[in-house]
Amino acid sequence: MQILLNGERIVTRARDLDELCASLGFAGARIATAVNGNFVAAGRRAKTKLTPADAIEIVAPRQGG
Amino acid sequence: MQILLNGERIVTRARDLDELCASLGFAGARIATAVNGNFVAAGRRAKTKLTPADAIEIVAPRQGG
Amino acid sequence: MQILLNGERIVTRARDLDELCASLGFAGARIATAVNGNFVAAGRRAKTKLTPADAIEIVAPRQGG
Amino acid sequence: MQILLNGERIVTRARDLDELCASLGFAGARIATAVNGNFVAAGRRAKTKLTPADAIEIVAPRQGG
Amino acid sequence: MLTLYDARFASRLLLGTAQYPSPDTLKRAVEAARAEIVTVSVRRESARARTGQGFWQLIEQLGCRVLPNTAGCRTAKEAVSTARMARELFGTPWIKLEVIANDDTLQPDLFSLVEAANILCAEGFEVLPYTTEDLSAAERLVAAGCTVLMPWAAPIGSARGLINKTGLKTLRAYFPGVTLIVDAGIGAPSHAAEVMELGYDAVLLNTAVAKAGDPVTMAQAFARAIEAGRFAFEAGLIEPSDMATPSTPVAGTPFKIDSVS
Amino acid sequence: MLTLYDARFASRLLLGTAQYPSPDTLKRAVEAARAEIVTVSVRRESARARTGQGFWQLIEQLGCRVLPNTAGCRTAKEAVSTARMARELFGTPWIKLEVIANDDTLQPDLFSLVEAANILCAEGFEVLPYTTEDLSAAERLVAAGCTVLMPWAAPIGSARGLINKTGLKTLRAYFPGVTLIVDAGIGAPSHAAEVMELGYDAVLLNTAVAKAGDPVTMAQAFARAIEAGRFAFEAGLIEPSDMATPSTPVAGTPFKIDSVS
Amino acid sequence: MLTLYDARFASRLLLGTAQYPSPDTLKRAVEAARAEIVTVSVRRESARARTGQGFWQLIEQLGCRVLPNTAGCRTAKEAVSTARMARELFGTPWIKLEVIANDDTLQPDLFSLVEAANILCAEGFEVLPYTTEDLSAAERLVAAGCTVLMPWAAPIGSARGLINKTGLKTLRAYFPGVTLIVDAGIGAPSHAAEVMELGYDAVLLNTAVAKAGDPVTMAQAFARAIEAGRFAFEAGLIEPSDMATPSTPVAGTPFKIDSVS
Amino acid sequence: MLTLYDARFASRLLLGTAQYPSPDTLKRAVEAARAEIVTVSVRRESARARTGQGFWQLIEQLGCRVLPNTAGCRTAKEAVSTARMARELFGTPWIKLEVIANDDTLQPDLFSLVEAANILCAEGFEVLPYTTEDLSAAERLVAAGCTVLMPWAAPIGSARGLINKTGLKTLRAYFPGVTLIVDAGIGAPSHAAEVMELGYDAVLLNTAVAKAGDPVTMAQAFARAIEAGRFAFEAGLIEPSDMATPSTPVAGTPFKIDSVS
Repeated sequence: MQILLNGERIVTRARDLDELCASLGFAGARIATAVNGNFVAAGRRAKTKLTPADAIEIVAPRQGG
Repeated sequence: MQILLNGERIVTRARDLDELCASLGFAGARIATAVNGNFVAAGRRAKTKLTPADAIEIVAPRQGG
Repeated sequence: MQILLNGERIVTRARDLDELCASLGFAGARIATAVNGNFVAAGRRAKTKLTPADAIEIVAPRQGG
Repeated sequence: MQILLNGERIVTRARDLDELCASLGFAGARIATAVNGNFVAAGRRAKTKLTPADAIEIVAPRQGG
Repeated sequence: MLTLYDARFASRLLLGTAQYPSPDTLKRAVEAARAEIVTVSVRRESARARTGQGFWQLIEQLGCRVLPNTAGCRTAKEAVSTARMARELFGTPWIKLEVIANDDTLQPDLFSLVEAANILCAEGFEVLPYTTEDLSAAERLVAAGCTVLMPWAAPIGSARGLINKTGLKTLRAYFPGVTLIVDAGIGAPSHAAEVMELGYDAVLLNTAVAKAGDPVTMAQAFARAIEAGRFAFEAGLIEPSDMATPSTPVAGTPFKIDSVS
Repeated sequence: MLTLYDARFASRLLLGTAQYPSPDTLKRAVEAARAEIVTVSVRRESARARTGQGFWQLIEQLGCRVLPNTAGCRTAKEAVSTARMARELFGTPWIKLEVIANDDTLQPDLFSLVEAANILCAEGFEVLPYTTEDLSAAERLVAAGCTVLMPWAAPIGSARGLINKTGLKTLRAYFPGVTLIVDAGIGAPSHAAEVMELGYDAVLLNTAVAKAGDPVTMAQAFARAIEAGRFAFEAGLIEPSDMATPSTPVAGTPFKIDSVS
Repeated sequence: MLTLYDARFASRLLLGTAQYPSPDTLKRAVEAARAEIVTVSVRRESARARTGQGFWQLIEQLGCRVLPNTAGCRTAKEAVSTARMARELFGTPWIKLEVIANDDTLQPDLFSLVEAANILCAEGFEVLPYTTEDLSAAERLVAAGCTVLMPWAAPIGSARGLINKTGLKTLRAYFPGVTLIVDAGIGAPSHAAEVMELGYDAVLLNTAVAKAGDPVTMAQAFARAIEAGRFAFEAGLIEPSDMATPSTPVAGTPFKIDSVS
Repeated sequence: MLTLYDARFASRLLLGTAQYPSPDTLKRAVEAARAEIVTVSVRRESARARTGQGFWQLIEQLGCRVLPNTAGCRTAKEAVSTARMARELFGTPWIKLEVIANDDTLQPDLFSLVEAANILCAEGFEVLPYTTEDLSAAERLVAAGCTVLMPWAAPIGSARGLINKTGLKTLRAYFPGVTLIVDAGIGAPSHAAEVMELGYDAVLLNTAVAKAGDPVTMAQAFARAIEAGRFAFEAGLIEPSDMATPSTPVAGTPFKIDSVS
């Protein structure tokens, strides 16, 4: 299935958001997620099924002013 | 009937806004009117019945910056 | 003899500046002196004769900005 | 004789300032003159003998702010 | 020419009509200013005093186009009703839309302003909103349909001039196609000239003229300053520099010997 | 009327003649400015080029009174000699006395300036000294016999406007009877208006007009700004305030219920 | 003590973490500033680079409380989602709420800001909104539940200092009970001191420290300036005056004869 | 380190001793400021009151080096005699040389100042002249032998801060090797920081501390502001810019779709 991850098209076999994060090596990492512009809490990732063309954001802490 | 005219309580026998304006000598005067915060066009004054405690505004041109 | 001491007329019997200072209780005090607009060093006070109408300044430390 | 005219070395046969001006075609021109830093009025040019190394200024109107 | 919606004007000075020592002074000030537009308000009419009827005659004599305001309104609703009354009263679609956030600063309430502008533009009003230099409000006012914006220079009647010149400059740069009029806070002709030098299209004034020692002369002063600023904008100002540069030519300076060869 | 020694002028704008794109532009700018006085300088004349002879004809066509300067002089002696040459050259007792402290700022050297002013006043010159806002120099220039002082607003050609407005105000207050002309640093008509609003008698300009995109229009802009500032000074400006004050009357504002009795 | 919602801090300097030449410089700058709060952002994490994971370790070493921002958001929706991600990521209810009107000025979009603040406050966030000096926006933000406001001094990164000091003063006067922090536009310690002298509660800085020649020393400079300004506010500044007043006593000045009786 | 002639000091704040509510406040303010130098004056001593004798004891307790002034002098002669008395009285070659042009502005009389400086330098005094930002006076003072100059920021006691920042900047640029101390006109710590950011070597203050609501806290405020400004000068300030620049990185901003390939 093709999705948009952080603005870039990728192909994934993950069925839900949790699997996607794990497949990217983010298990245990300090990240937060959103699907199609809406925040998805860590506890709800496994319940969040992916659909083709979903726009996924996986974010982490960064420098800021 | 007691109404509020330009913020002051008055007693009037006028039944509609047109009569009220006439009774105040404003027939033919350059005025505009509102009832309970809403503008009432000149052509609709006769159709605008007065109800006790109505808040009537009768305004005219004045200096402005 | 009448002199001007710090802008005020006084009468003194002192014949020189050193005597004047002593007569005012300034012996040993932290003061500096001028006669007729010119500085007179401490060591020259005894040699500085007074003349009627001399303008004497006796000054001391004071607050300043 | 070598002189300094307006900051440049020139050789002239003129014996006085008036001759120098004339030799340069300035007869009748709107000019003013100075020799060695001092103004020389028009009427005194003929009386002003030139000496080798004299610094002559011949000036005219110019734009100014 | 100044363009306000589809009308065009030679004068770039809009004059308020309040606070003059006498009606005659107002008249002469308007003439001296060569103003073509004057601002007016809508106020309660007393059956006895009939003040507004007399004032209307004065306005008619001025021969100017009137720009009614909604001065003193504190909510969008009040401003909208006032605007509607003004349209009937003065027979003009123009409205100087003013919604005030508080009495101490008389700052525009940007939120109620945008709300009212949306309603009035939709009703066919030609809205001239009294606003600040804020870009996010400006964007929404333009989106509502305003083709004229009237930012303040400083609080009404304060006479302080351009308290945020940077903000006014930025607004001008962001809205090159919008007619921008500085309204409020101008105290001196030099302020008005400064505004016009920034490329603003016009200036709206009241207190600085009406309360001057001699309002008629002051009206003339502002008229010339505004022309001056406009001419300067059109002519192209020189850039300020940190360094001095001689105006008189340096070449040929007498008594200099450094050119000796 | 502007009074310079015993001469009087309707125009309060003195214009420099340098840096224009062409002689014709200079001419039209002087006309547009309605200037009655122009500044000129004294420079070395080349026998071949005879530049000054041509320039003189141009100046005669302008029909203005000329004010020669001593631009570029670094010592009192140079300035005095230059002034004497200028007097003969232009047939005027007027001299814009300029002695410069250094090339980067073109700041007046106040000490040499006072020295030269003393010599020239004693010789009957009518000295218009280019000075700063410094009061101690002003006192000595007035004591020397100057009845006109020409403080800078900012360094020559910098176009920065009034960098020390407080100082200029104080100078005006201290010398109410002296003709004060701001000379140097003016970049925009708003600066000129501001100077005039302070009660200054005139403005002397060059670069801001000559180097403008369109010098002729800019000359006109400055002329109007200076009139504007003068009118404002005469009419009496309102005082700035920290608070806002409504211009439109508050009494009679529609929809207010606080007056219910 | 600085109060932010129910937390209290000795330091009144909040420091950004971006743009430092190295992580080590950031660390030393935070120490030199004695900052107790640092701002951070939320950015896309690459599976390869895992930049954010490393940055998080750095932040933990700083021992500061973190204030995440919504920098770069252009709509209320984006800002709200970013805030929710930040809350989970950093485990804090604090959010520096930033909704930008355009890229050139990075001015807050006041309308979207208020919209987002209403949503986030309702969700229990402790919102620190990046706003302007606008009073009508401030009123709505406070009504939404913000007890801290963070107006700009000038555009982000511009280093221009207080471009509208009057506006900042008025905001302080209008919201005496709200914690006010100047965020953005501060370029020099003197700017920070000026803000604090106005009675502002704190200053949030980033570029002026991070891009300084020596960020660590500059951090120290700002820390002292902010203390200086706060002390001055508490101690009570003297009022400026137009006139000079001698500091040294006049009485007893030597050589004066006017006291001769 | 601050260098004044051949002495060196850690503190860059020189404090005046006049106008404090009590001697004890003065003492505590000097301590809080960590001042190493205090200014004093020379005044007529009354045989009865002997005020100066008591003041001297207070000064001795402060443990500071004293800098006597010639405050109130109106002529070079008065200033020279006062300086000579001060040298004997305080046992120091230092003199803060002050010759005043008039009582309203307390502006230095540059001409008398230079005259007195020439005499005193020749007599071995170490002259710290109270001057203005004028370059031509500065040149003559340096030529006279002054290695320290003390320009005003604004009139004494006016608390207005840097009324001619451009002039102070230029002075700094022109005399890189001279110790420059701003003396007079500083009203707030932010002013002092601003002066130091320009690269000035020190600040001399009196009224702003002594007449503050709480002089001791204000002394501390100024001390920190001066350190802040010095650190900032040494660390290298960022340049102001007309444009905004994001501090938070733009790359990786969530929800952006423009990077979709």
